[in-house]
Amino acid sequence: MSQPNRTAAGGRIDRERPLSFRFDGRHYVGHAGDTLASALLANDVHLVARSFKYHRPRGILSMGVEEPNALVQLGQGAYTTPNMRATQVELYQGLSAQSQNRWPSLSTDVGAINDRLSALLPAGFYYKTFMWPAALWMRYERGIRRMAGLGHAPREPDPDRYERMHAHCDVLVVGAGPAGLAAALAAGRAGARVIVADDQCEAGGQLLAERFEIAGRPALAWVGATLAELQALPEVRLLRRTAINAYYDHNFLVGCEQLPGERAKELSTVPRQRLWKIRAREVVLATGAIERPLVFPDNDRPGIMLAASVRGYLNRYGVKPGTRVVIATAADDAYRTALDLAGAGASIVAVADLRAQAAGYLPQQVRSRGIEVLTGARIVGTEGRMRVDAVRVQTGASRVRALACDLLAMCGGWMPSVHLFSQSRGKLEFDAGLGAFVPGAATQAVTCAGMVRGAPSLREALAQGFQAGAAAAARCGFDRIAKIECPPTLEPEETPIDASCAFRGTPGGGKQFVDWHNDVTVADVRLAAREGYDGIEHLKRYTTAGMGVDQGKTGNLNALALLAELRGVPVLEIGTTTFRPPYQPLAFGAIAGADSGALFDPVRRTPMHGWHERHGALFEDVGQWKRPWYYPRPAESMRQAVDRECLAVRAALGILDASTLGKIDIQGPDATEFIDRIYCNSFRTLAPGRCRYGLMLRQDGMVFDDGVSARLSEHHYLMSTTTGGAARVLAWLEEWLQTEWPRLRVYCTSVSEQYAQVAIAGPRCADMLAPLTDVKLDAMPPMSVREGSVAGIPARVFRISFSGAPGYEIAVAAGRGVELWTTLMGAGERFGITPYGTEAMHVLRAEKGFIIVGQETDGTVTPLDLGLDRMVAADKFFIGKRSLARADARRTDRKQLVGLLTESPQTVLPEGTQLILEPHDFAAAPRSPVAMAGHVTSSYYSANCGRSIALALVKAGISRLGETLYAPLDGQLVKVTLTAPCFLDAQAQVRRG
Amino acid sequence: MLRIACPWCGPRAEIEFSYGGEAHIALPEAADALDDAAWAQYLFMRTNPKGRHLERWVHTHGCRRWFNVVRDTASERIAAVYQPGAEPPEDAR
Amino acid sequence: MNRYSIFTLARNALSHHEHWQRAWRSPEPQRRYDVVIVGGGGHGLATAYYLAKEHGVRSIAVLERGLIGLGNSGRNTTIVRSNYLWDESAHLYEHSLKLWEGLSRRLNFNVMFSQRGVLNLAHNLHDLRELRRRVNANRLNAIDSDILTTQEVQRMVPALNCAADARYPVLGASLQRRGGTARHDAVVWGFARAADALGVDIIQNCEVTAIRQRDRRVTGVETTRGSIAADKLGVVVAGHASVLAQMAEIRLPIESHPLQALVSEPIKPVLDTVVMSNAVHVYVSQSDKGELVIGAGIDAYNSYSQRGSFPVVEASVSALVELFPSFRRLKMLRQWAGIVDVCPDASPIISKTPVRGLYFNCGWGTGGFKATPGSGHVFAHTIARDEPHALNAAFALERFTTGALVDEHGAAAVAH
Amino acid sequence: MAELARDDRLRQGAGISIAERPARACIDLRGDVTDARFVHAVESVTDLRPPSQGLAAASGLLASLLWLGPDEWLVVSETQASGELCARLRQALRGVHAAVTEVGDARIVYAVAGPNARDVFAKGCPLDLHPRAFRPGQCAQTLLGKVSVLIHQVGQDPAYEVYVARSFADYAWAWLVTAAGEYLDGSEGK
Ligand SMILES: Cc1cc2nc3c(=O)[nH]c(=O)nc-3n(C[C@H](O)[C@H](O)[C@H](O)COP(=O)(O)OP(=O)(O)OC[C@H]3O[C@@H](n4cnc5c(N)ncnc54)[C@H](O)[C@@H]3O)c2cc1C
Ligand SMILES: NC(=O)c1ccc[n+]([C@@H]2O[C@H](COP(=O)([O-])OP(=O)(O)OC[C@H]3O[C@@H](n4cnc5c(N)ncnc54)[C@H](O)[C@@H]3O)[C@@H](O)[C@H]2O)c1
Ligand SMILES: Cc1cc2nc3c(=O)[nH]c(=O)nc-3n(C[C@H](O)[C@H](O)[C@H](O)COP(=O)(O)O)c2cc1C
Ligand SMILES: [Zn+2]
Repeated sequence: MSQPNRTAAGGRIDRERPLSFRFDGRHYVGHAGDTLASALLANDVHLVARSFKYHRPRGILSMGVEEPNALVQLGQGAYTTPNMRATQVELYQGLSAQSQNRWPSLSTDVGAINDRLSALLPAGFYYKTFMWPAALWMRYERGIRRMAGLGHAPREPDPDRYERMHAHCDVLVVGAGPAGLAAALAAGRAGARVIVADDQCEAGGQLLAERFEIAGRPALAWVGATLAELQALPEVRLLRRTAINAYYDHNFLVGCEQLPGERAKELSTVPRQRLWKIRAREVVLATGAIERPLVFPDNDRPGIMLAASVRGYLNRYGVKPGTRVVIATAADDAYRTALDLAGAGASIVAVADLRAQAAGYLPQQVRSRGIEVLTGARIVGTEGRMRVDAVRVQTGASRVRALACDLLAMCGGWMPSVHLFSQSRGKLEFDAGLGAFVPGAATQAVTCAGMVRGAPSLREALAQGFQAGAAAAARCGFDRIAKIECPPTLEPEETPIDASCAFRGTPGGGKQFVDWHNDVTVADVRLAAREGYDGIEHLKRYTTAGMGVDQGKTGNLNALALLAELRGVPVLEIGTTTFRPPYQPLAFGAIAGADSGALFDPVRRTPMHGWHERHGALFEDVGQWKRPWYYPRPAESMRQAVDRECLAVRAALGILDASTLGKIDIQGPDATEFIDRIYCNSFRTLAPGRCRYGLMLRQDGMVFDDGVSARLSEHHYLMSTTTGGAARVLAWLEEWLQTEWPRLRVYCTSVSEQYAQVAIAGPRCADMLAPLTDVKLDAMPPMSVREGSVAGIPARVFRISFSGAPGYEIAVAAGRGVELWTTLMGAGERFGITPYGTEAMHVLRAEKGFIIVGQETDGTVTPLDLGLDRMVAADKFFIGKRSLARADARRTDRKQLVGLLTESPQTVLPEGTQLILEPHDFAAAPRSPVAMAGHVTSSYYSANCGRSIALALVKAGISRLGETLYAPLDGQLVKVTLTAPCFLDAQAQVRRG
Repeated sequence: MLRIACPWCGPRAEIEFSYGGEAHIALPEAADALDDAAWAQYLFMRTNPKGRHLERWVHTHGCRRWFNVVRDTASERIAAVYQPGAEPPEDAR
Repeated sequence: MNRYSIFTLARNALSHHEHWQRAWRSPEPQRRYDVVIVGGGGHGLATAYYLAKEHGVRSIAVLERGLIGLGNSGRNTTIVRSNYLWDESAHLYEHSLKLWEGLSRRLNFNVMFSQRGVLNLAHNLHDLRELRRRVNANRLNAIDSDILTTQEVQRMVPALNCAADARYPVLGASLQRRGGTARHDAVVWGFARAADALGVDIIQNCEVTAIRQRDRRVTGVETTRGSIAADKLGVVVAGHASVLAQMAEIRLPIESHPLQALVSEPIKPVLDTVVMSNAVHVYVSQSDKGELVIGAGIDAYNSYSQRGSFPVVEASVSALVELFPSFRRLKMLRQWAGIVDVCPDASPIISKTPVRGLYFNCGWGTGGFKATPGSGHVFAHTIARDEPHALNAAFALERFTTGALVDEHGAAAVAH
Repeated sequence: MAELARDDRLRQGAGISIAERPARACIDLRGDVTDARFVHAVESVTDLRPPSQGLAAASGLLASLLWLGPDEWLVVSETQASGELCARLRQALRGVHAAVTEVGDARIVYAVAGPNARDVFAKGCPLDLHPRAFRPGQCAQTLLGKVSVLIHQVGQDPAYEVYVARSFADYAWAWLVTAAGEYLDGSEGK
C-alpha cells in the first residue's frame, strides 16, 4: 500500500519492516520505528480527533509528549486504553486505534453543533446557567456529563502486569539529548552510579529530529558512540521509554518505563510498565524544550503543526506532512524546517515571519533558495474544513493575502521543559530573550543543562551537559575525572526571537486557541480577566486552560503572557500555575504495581489454619488475620452451627484457636513498675505463677486494649493483647519505655508468632487435659500459669477462660501447633470435643458480659462506662488516669454498658441498632429527629440462655436497670429491658480471664 | 518521600518509619495536681509551627528505636536527628 | 451586579460577552471594619455572606493572603454528605446539606451541587456493624440513609469488584442518596460574588501577619497591605489555624497535615456515585468534566508544604484499582495536596477564644468542604451574637478541657 | 495452601533462586553492650561479640549474631538446639539485666540468590543493596512489600537470607515468587 507522504529515503524507520495497522477501521501501513502519528501522517491522514468542547476537527500538532489533539482510543477489549497520544504510541503490527469524542463518526460529528453554539458557551457558562428550574439540574447535568470526557474506560479488568522498582544512584540524568548524554558520560566516566532516563524509544533527543553535526560527523554518530561507551560502564543504567514524572522531596523521583508489552502480550511475565522510584544524590535535568505555538484565528485546523515537529517527522520518520507549506514564525528555528522541507522536495509557499526583520544566517539561506520571506507578517486567518487549505497573511497594513497550502508550520520559539525543576521546588526566572521561564535557584541537589536552561546551541548544550555531569559526580565524591573534551560543532548564529508575537493573536476573526486541549481561546482569557478571574490560578480554573490531558504544555505560556499583557504587568509577576506530577499521564496500574489480589494486603494465617480449612470452617477477617468464624456441618445454617458450638462448650468441651492474640514478653527488674503504669489496674499484688485481666487506657482515659497477663516470675511477664492490637500495644510499650521512662530496666519482645495457642473450655476440659500433661491441674487455681508439657510438647498451660466456662489455654511453639491441636481433638473425642469459632466465642463471652475492645468500645468509652470501676486503681499512677477526673468523664449520663433483653426472646436485635426512650410514630413524623439513648454493641441468640441477649451502651444505663427502652427495627418498635450485662450464672460471676 | 537518617541504621526511606508528633512534650510530673486546662494543654495543644519543628519518629520497620528530628514543615528539610531526651543540636536550632 | 441566567447569557452573547462585570470588586482595604474575616476560602466567604445577609453587619472585610479559594476549598474532592454518627455532628452537617440544596439559586451562581449519592463500603463484619450503627443513628436524626446489599451495590456501581473472594470483599454499603458532590471553585466564587454584592470587601493578596489586641480584646490586624482595625476578628484559615493562633498567643489542638488528591484523565461516564472505602482507604467520584477525582490519605507528619509523599499515592491508587480493576489502564493526570487542620476528635472547632472579639473556625481537617454553607452560617451567628449558635455549641474549644469530645474517628467512616 | 507450596517450589531460573530454609534456632537477645558483663557472657556462649554497629552481623562456627537494634540481636544457629542455647545464654547472663527470648518458631527464613536477586528485592525493598552500599556479612531490617523483614547477605554472588514473621511468610513467599516472575524464564539478569 502506498504511503503518499513517505519520502524515498532517510529517517530512522526500518523500511524493510512494514507494519499494518487500523485507524477508525481503515487499514494503513507504516514501518517499524514509526509512531502512530508519523504513520498516519505518512498516509496523509491529518484529521485524527475532535476537540473537547467544540468538537472541532483536529490534526496532529506536535511530535511528542506535548500533543494536545491527537489522542486516540488504543486497542480493544480488556486492553483498550483511552487518551493515548498518537505521537508517543510506537507502531506495532496489528495496532488498532479509534478516534474519540465524536458521534457518529470523525468526519460527521453531531457534537460539532457546539462550535456553532459557542457564543452561548463562553468560559464558565455553566456557572451562569442551568439553575432553573431546580428540579431539572440533575437532568441537565446528565447531558453535560455525556458530552464531557474523551475516551472510554475499559470494561474488563486489566490483564497486564505492572512492576515497581526502587533504585538508587549517585547521579540521575533526566533526558538523553545531547546535554543529558554528555552529563551521563561525564558522571559515568568518573565512576559514579548513574541512571539516565529518557522518555523516547531512542536516545538522542532533539538530535533525532535534526541534521546537526558533531565533530564533523552526523550528530547521531556521536550519540551512537556515546551510548556504546555508556553501556560499557558497569555503573551506568540507561532507561529508555522512561519518563521521569515526578520530583518529590529529598531527591526522590518517580519515573515510568514503558515496556514493549503491547507487542508481546503472549509473554505474560513481561510487565506492561515498570514504575521507577529513584533516590538520587544528585540530579541533572536535561529535559530540553517544547516548541511554542502561535495564536491566530483558526489556528487549530488539521494540517497546522509545530514547525520543529514538521522537521522532526521529515528527518526522523521520513514523512513529509505536506507538499505546499506556509511557515509562520517568530524565531529563526523554523527556517530550518523550510530548508529541510525544501530539500525534501516540498514547495515552501512563503515564510511569514512575525518579526519586523529576519536577517540572520538561516533566513538568508532560505531567501537564497528563492523562497519568499515576509516580515512583520501576521496570520489573520486560515481556511479549510477538515484540513487547512489556505492561510491569510497580512504584512503591516497591507492587503490580506491568501496563501493556498496543505500544511502550515508554526513556531513561536522554545519553552524550556522546567516542569521537573519546578516540581523540585526550584525557583523559575523569566528569560526575556527567550520569552519563557527558565530554571533559577535550586533548592534540592539538582542542576540543569541544555535547552532546559535555554541554551540555544548544541555547543552549549554539550558543554553544559559535561559540566553538570562532572560537577554532580564530584559532589558525590567521584572527582577523578579524565579530562573531557567537548566535541566541536558547527552552528550558525541565530537572531533573537520575538516571543511577544506568539500569543497576541489578531483582533476579530475566528477562534484563536490558546489551549488546544480544553478549547480555550483568547476570548475566554479576556472574559476571565474582565470578570475578575485575573490571577493566573483563577484564570486556569475559570477557563480550564492548562487543565487538560497535556496540562498546558503547549498552551500555558501563551495564556499567561496574554493575561500579563491584559493586566499590563510583567509575565514574571503573573507567575505560572503550579507544576504538579505527573509530567506525563501515568497509568494507575503502574502506580499500584503488583500489589493486587493476594498481594494487595497480607493475609495472616495461624499454624492450624490448614486444619480449620479441611474441617469446613468459614473464616472471619480480623485485621489481616483469617480466624475460624464457625464450623458448619453439612446442611447446617450459621445459627444452627453456632448454637451447637455454644452448647457444646457449656455442656462438655470446646476447642478454639486463640493463636492470633498478641503476646509480649516483658522482663527486667522494673517490669512490675512498668506494667503497673501501663494497665489501669494493679499488678504489683499479683503473685508469680498467676494471671490477671488487665485494661489499658490511652492518655485521654479511653479504653485502648485489654488482655490477660501472666506473671511468669518475679521480673518476667507475658502480656496478651487483642488480635488487632498486638503490634499497636508493643509499639505503645516501646514508646513509653524509650521516650518517657528510659531509666526503667525492662525489655519487651513480641512472641505473638512464636506460639500457637489453643483454648479448651467446658466442664470436661480438665478430664481431657489431665492425662495429656505433666502439669498438676488440681493444683492450678483459676487465673494461673504453669510450664510443663502437653502431649509431649513443651507447653505453657494457663487456667484462664474467656467464655466463663472452665477453661485452659495451652501455648506451644508455633511449629507444633497442629500436632497439639490434633492430639487434643483425638483425646477430646470421647468428651464430644467441638471446635468453635469466633462467633461462638463472642456469644459465650457476651453471656458473661465480657467486653470486646472495638465492639463494646469505640475510642470514647472509659472503664467506668463499662462498669469496671473496680479495675481502676486509685493508689497508683497509670496512663490515662488524670483524664478520668475530667468533668466529662464524671458525667452521670454518659453511655454505660448494660445488658438488653428483648420482649420476645426470639428477637435478635441487629448490632448497631439505636435505642430510643419513648415510643415514636415514625410514619407520622418521618422527618423529625428523635433523641437516641444508646446503641446495641453486641447481640446474639444464646442457645445456652434459650433466648436472645444483647449488650448496649446506654446513656446513664447503670442507673436505669429494669427500665424499658425501644429499638426501632424495620418500621417496628421492639421493647427492650435493661439488665446487668451478664446473662448466665450472674451469681457465680467468674472474673474475666 | 523523605529520607530520614536513623541514628542507628543510617539514612532510610520514610516508609520504614512512623511519625510520633511533636517532641519534648513530657508527661507532667504530678498530673493529678494539674487543673483540667493544664491537662488539656499536655494532652491536646500543639505548637504545629510552620517552619522548624522538633518531632519524634520511630524506625518501625528497622531497629524500632525512637528518636527526635529537626524538620522544617514548610520545606521538608531535615536539619538534624538526635536522641530522645536530648536537646536539639546547636547547629540545628 | 449582573444577574446570571440563560437569558443574560444569550443577551451577552450578542455583544461578544464584552459587558460582563467583575464577579466581585477588588477594593483597597479600608482602615477599619466592624468585622474582619481572615481567610478567603469557602468557609470565610460564607461567613462574611451570612454576616451581611442575616445579621445586618455593614462593614465586613475578608482578607485573603493569596487569591480566594486556592486553599483547601479549591483542592478537595468535593464530597458532600451529612451521615455523621454523633448527634452534634449530624445536626451540623445536615444543616449544611439543607443549605446546599438551595444554594445555587440563592447565590445566583451554579455551584453544580449534584446529589448523586454517597456510598460507604463495608468490607468486614466490624465495618458492617459500625455502618448499621451509623445508618440507624442517621435515620433517627432524620438524615436519609440506607443499607445496600452487595448485589445492590454492584447494580449501582458496575465497575466495582464485588467478588466474594476479593481480598477486601464488599459485604454491603451505606448510601446517602442526598449526598454527592459540588464544584469546588464555584462554591467559593458564588459566595464571593454574593457577599460582594452585599457590600463585603474581599481583599486578595493581603496576608495577616499579626493580630493586635489590648487587654485580651482584639483591636485589629497587621497585614501585608497595612494595618486594619476591627472590633471582631473571625479566623477561618484551615491549615494555617495554628499560625494565626500563635499570633494571638493561643495554642490549638490542631496539627496540619498534607492531604493528597489526584485526578485521572477525562473519560466518558463510568461512575455515577461517590464511592468511599474506609478499610482500604480511598474515595472516588467522577466529575462533570469526566475525570475521576480520587482522594488519598493524609501524610502522617505535620507539614505545610502543600505536597505530600508518594507512598500515600501508591497506597490509595492500589486501593482504587483493587476496588476497580478495570481502572488500571486509566492514567493519573495530576496530583496535589492541601494542608488540612486535624483535630484530635476529627471534629471542627467553631468557637470563641480567650481573647474577646476573636473567633476561630478550624479543625475541619479532611472533611469541611461539605460544611461550607453551614459552617459559615453558624460562625456568622457566633460572631454577630458573641455566642454560639445551638448547632455549634458543642464545638467550642472548652471541650478539650472538659473532655466532651465529639469523636468522629471510630465510627463515621472516612472523614470526608 | 502456601505452607506446602513453599516447600515444593525451589525456584531455579537463570537469574534467581528462592527457597525456604529449614527451621533454625533464633533467639532474641537484649542487653547493654556497654556492660562488660553482658558482652563477656554472650562471648562465653557464642564465641562472638555482639556487634554494636547498625547493619553489622558477627558469624562464628556456633552461631551468628545479627544486629537488630542498639540493644537487640538475633542469635541464630543452624547447629545448636534452640532450647539448649537459650538455657546457656540465660545461665551465663544470670544477674545481668538482659533478656533471652526464643523466637525460632516465629520466623521463617528464605534464601534468595542469583544475579537478579537485587532486582527482585528492589521491587519492594527501599534499601540500597548495591555492593557499594551493602556487603556480604551485613544485615538490615527493612520492608519487603508490605511486611517487615530482616535481610542478611550471606554471599557475594549475591546470596541473601530473609527472615520474616511466620504469619507473613505466605505473603512474603508469594511476593518473592511474583517479583521473580520475569527472571524465571531463563533470561539473564542485568
Ligand atoms: C485533598 C483534599 C480533599 C478533601 N476532600 C474533602 C471532601 O471530599 N469533602 C469535604 O467535605 N471536605 C474535604 N476536604 C476538606 C475541605 O477541603 C476543607 O475542610 C475546607 O475546604 C476548608 O475550607 P476553609 O474555607 O476553611 O479553608 P481554605 O479553603 O483552606 O481557606 C483558608 C484560606 O485562608 C487563607 N489564609 C491562610 N493564612 C492566612 C493569613 N495569614 N492571612 C490571610 N489569609 C490566610 C488561605 O490562603 C486560604 O485561602 C478535603 C481537603 C483536601 C486537602
Ligand atoms: N536553536 C534552537 O532554538 C534550538 C531549539 C531546540 C533544540 N535545539 C537543539 O536541541 C538540543 C537541545 O539539547 P538538550 O539535550 O537540551 O534537549 P533535547 O530536547 O535534545 O533532549 C531532551 C530529552 O529529554 C527527554 N525528556 C524530557 N523530559 C523528560 C522527562 N520528564 N523524562 C524523561 N525524558 C524526558 C526528551 O524526550 C528528550 O529526549 C541541542 O542540540 C540544541 O541545539 C536548538
Ligand atoms: C474536584 C477537582 C477536580 C480537578 N480536576 C482537574 C482537572 O481536570 N485537570 C487538572 O489539571 N486539574 C484538576 N484539578 C486539580 C487542580 O488543577 C489543582 O491541582 C488543585 O486545585 C490544587 O492546586 P495546585 O495544584 O495549583 O496547588 C482538580 C481539582 C479538584 C479539586
Ligand atoms: Zn533504625
